[in-house]
Amino acid sequence: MSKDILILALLDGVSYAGLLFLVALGLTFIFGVVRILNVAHGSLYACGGYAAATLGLWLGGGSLGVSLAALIGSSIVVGIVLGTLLMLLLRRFQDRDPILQLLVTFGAFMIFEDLQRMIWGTQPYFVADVVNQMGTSEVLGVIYMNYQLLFVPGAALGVYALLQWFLNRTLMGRQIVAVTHDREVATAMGINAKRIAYLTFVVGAMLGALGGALASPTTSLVPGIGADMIVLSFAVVATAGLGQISGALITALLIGLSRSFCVYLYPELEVVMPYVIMVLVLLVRPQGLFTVAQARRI
Amino acid sequence: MFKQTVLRVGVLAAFSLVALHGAVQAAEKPAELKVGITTFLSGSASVFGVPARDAAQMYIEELNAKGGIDGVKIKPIYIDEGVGGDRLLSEYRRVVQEEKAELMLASISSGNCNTLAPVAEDLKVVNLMWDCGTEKALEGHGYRYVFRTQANAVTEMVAAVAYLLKVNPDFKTIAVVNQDYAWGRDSWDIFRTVLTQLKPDVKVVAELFPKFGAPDFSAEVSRLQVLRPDVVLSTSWGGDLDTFVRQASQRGLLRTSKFYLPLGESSLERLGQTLPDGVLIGARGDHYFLHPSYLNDEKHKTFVAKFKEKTGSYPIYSVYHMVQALDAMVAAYDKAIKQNAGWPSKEQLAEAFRGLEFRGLTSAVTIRPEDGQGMEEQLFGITTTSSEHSFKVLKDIMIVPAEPVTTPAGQHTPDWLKTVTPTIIDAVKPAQAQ
Amino acid sequence: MRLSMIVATVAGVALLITGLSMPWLKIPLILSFCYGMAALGIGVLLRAGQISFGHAMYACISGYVVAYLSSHFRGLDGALLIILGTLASIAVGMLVGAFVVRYREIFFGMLNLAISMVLFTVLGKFYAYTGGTDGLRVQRPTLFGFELGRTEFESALLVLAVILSLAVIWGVQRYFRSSAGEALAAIKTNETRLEYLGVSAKLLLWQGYVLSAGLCGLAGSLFGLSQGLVTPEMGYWLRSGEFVFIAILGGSGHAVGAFVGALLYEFLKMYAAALVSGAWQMILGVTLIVIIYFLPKGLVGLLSERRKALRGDA
Amino acid sequence: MSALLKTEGLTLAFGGLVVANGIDFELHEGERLAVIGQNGAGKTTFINICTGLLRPSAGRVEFDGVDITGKSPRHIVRRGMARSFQLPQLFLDHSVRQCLELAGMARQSRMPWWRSLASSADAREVDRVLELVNLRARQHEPASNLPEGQRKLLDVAMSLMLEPRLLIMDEPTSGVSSEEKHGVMEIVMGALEEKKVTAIFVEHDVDIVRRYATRVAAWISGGIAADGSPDTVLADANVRREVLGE
Repeated sequence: MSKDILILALLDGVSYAGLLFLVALGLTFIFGVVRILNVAHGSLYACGGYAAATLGLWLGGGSLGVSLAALIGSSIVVGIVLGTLLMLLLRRFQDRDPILQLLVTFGAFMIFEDLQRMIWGTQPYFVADVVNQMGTSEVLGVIYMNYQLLFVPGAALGVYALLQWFLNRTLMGRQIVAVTHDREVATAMGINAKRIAYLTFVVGAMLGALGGALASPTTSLVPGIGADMIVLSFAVVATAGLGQISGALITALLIGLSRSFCVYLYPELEVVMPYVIMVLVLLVRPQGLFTVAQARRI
Repeated sequence: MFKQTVLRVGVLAAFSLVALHGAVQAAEKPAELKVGITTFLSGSASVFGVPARDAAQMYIEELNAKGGIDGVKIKPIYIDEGVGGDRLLSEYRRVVQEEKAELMLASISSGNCNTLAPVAEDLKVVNLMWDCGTEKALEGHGYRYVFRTQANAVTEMVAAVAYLLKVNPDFKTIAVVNQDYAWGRDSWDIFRTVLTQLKPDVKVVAELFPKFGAPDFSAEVSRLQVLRPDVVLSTSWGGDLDTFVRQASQRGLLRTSKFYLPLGESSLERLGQTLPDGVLIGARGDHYFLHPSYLNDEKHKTFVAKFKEKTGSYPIYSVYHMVQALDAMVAAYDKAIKQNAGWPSKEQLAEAFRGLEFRGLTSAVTIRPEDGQGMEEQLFGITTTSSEHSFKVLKDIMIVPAEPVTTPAGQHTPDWLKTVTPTIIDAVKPAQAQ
Repeated sequence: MRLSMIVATVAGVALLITGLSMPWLKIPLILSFCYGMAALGIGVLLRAGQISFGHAMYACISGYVVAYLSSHFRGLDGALLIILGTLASIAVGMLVGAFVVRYREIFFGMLNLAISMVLFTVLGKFYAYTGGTDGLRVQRPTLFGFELGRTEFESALLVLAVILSLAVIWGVQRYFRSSAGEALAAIKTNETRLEYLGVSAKLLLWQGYVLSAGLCGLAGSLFGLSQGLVTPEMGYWLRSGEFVFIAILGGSGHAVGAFVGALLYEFLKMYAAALVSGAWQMILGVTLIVIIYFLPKGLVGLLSERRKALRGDA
Repeated sequence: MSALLKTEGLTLAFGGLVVANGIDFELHEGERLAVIGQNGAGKTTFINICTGLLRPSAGRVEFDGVDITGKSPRHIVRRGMARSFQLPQLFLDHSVRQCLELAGMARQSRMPWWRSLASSADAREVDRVLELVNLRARQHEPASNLPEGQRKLLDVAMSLMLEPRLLIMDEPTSGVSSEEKHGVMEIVMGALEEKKVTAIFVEHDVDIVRRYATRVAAWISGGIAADGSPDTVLADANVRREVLGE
């Protein structure tokens, strides 16, 4: 039995981690490049979900391909629209104290919260076509949705690989990396920081929205889902080390697994887990698990 | 000796004078009757709050069109419970003390009921608990101005046990998945206490309280699939219930375990075909838009039609509770006006609620004179596919009368629960179609 | 600064009078003063260039202490409860502070956030002891030995809140101008230099942190008494966010700022919720952004600008 | 007489790049040592190790006969070794005067909570130092108003407030226009003279070195290539080629 539980908990953890990673990824990516901790990221998650659900309803089922297209398409649209909005907003605060920038995103978050409710109302939203089309598979007598078991983690890995490729193999990506390492030098080298920042916001926003979109078939979209998701992804990002993409992947797994094991062994601890992990990690490694500290030049 | 008698007479006289005085002085009729209504307009509980608000608007428009109460028009003031306890309190005070509301309807959240009830008592304003469940809000407080126009958690949960044992007597194991907050915990406490008492051989294999508004229950579902309990109970509601039920059904858990959702009525329409047939559903009261006894009842029928037309969906229990509270208000004013031959003072209004019998959209409700607790029947049913609805409807509808499943006035719930006997199971009767 | 103190006192008394004359205003006013104290706590950290998204935790702690004591030791006086609650927060602040002062900027904020979230979830989870998400009732205690009914009790609290707020403004302002306070502000501009003057920035920040925890604690215990109920929501990160919001709104230039911000915030929110129920968050969000855009130093920043301008003319 | 500052085999490498290559060095009371060398020769690294910002991978630092290897800047400063910076490290939000007052309080290592900074700092001392670096006129302006030259002075002045026995100055005249340079050095050296402070200063300008140094040490790739009187070192062929680039 215990061995079975181990396996099952692993599977549950993985499916949850996939989602967590996608959301955290956008957050950490944006921070890595423009050094802004985007509280409004939670709204991106929520809007992505709502948009996907709405589109799904509008298309009304259709083939698997159509539903998947709906998920991805909607998150791209949301990403471009909201990413642009955020970027335009934050551009006004470029050279301000990072704390103020953070608070601006907090303000944006509050605004988005109400916008959501105005657009999508308060009734839970939910479109499950994709899940049903993908069917289920059985492990040790437990039935899993292929969507949760295979697709979401797969998508997470795919996105991760894609992002890595983009950052390391394309010119644009290399420029982004350059900016993350040293913006002065990068801009001195004639990299158009403005364009980079814009791109970053759009990509980051897309990732956040994609997280929401992928969550929408299995979870109900209700007012306020953004607020919880954002702290959770904060936990992931801070534990991994701000701006650490691979770190976020591993941390998301860590948190996802610890959570699912808790459900089997000590359910009461389930919710506290991510934060306990974060506190412990930060106490031992102030910069997060995967960041190398660098000294300030004087 | 003589002195004492004199004294006694004097005191008596004084008392009767006071009483008389209290009786004769009636308030004068206001230009309009301000009614404060707290309901969730934001946050996840707005699933209940917003439909209820719509219902209130509908109801009050109609009432005012008919000339209001004794010619006095109603002016509702809506307060958002979603702003959080502290601000809600300020706002409540503002509406009572600045806007001079004569009557308050509060609230949906049990937590808010607990906070606001003593305030209403201090402010001497009649407060109708129109939707919140916790029995603690009234029990043992002996309030003068606070009443509940529907059942409380005890009635609902004890009835739920009775129904379960009636329709599904022989099961060995049960698991619970409730939201992690007061209602989720309290309702399970009551349920478990009564269940283990009436059916000691039942084994509780899992008690899961996932976080309020959790986006994902995959681990919980897996665990339940390993345990394979005969019955899975969940008193969750709104988005949480939808999410849990959907993930459970997508993963076939509903095929292996019998699901029992005492608040399921409020999610039926949203869940569409997700629910299989044969799921046990409760309604938190005897409210259901297809209630056999009131299917053709004029008041009920027209309301359901109107509401569907206005909001595009069928009324859920919070809607019924709102209407019920407003009907109670009207009934109480009529009663008080008759008794006092004039517009009632707040005291007289409060008096009128004691022992008030009134009818909302379904069966009549009595407000217990002793503690102001509403006595409301409970409705349960089993999901089945319907030809004219795109979602599951209820069949084999059963009704549990309030009296046998409610803590008697003046008694302490935990003690009383220990005295509950299997006789309550026989109290469960099929609903009479008319 | 003398002048500002006088102005603050006059304003405080004026508010006190309005509050006592309009009963429904009492609660919002008490709340504003509570929020003011808490925001001032954040303000202390802002001066050191640090931000905390977890300080609601300290309000929460003292609130729960007050609630627990009020129901388990009925005899305790309200004043004593306030003191004990605050002390509890200070104690925890000393402990947590010792860890978090090693961190700066976003990590500082993050760590506070995480710790507060642990507390938040624990309070919600351990239902048997903490009453879960419904929280604990605060039994109305005697106040300075007097048994008081709700209305009198609230009036008394309001008076107390005003007095405490004025005291706090005065005291904290002194601290800001003291050596320790100025050195704290130096952490924001140049910590390296502090170290090279032989000053321990950590120690300074720790002092500031404990002070801020104490202020939030004071706010929390008053809050608990005025509400008659404490819930985990008191410690949720959004509440901490509100504190920061208010601190920025008022500005950390002068201790009085936090209270100006709190009053504005409280009534903005109250009327936003009353007039356009359903869009109050949006209104607040817009306000926040606008304030940051036009008055990065907050409302008191505005005042000091004025004063500079005047001096310029003279 | 024993050395005020003494290092033995100081070694440190960043990755492959050796920035301190087994440095043995002694400095005595009253000396004015000018440190010269190309950028990247390891001058600042040497200072950073001595003042505790960097920990050497090998070797030890002694100050006034006490081992201070790997001690934090704070402790080392308290022992009486102050430094000024290539990029002035000031409290830009504070006024010029406050910067000095804070330094003064630090000297007494007291940070009272209650008495205002102005009233608890030693006003006469502050005034004297303000005079020394003639910043009196601007004492109430925010430090951020000062031009580079005066920032350098304030930076040095803050270290002087500490009344150190040894002051290490990292390029006190870099970023100062060549006509100001001598002015700045005059003031600084005057101040040091008056306070009897031993000093090390990193300098590129040969005239300044000639004028103010009693001793010169030339750094080449993490080590001391030549050490001695200004004339001998500046005449050294190797130094001329490698350091002065002639």
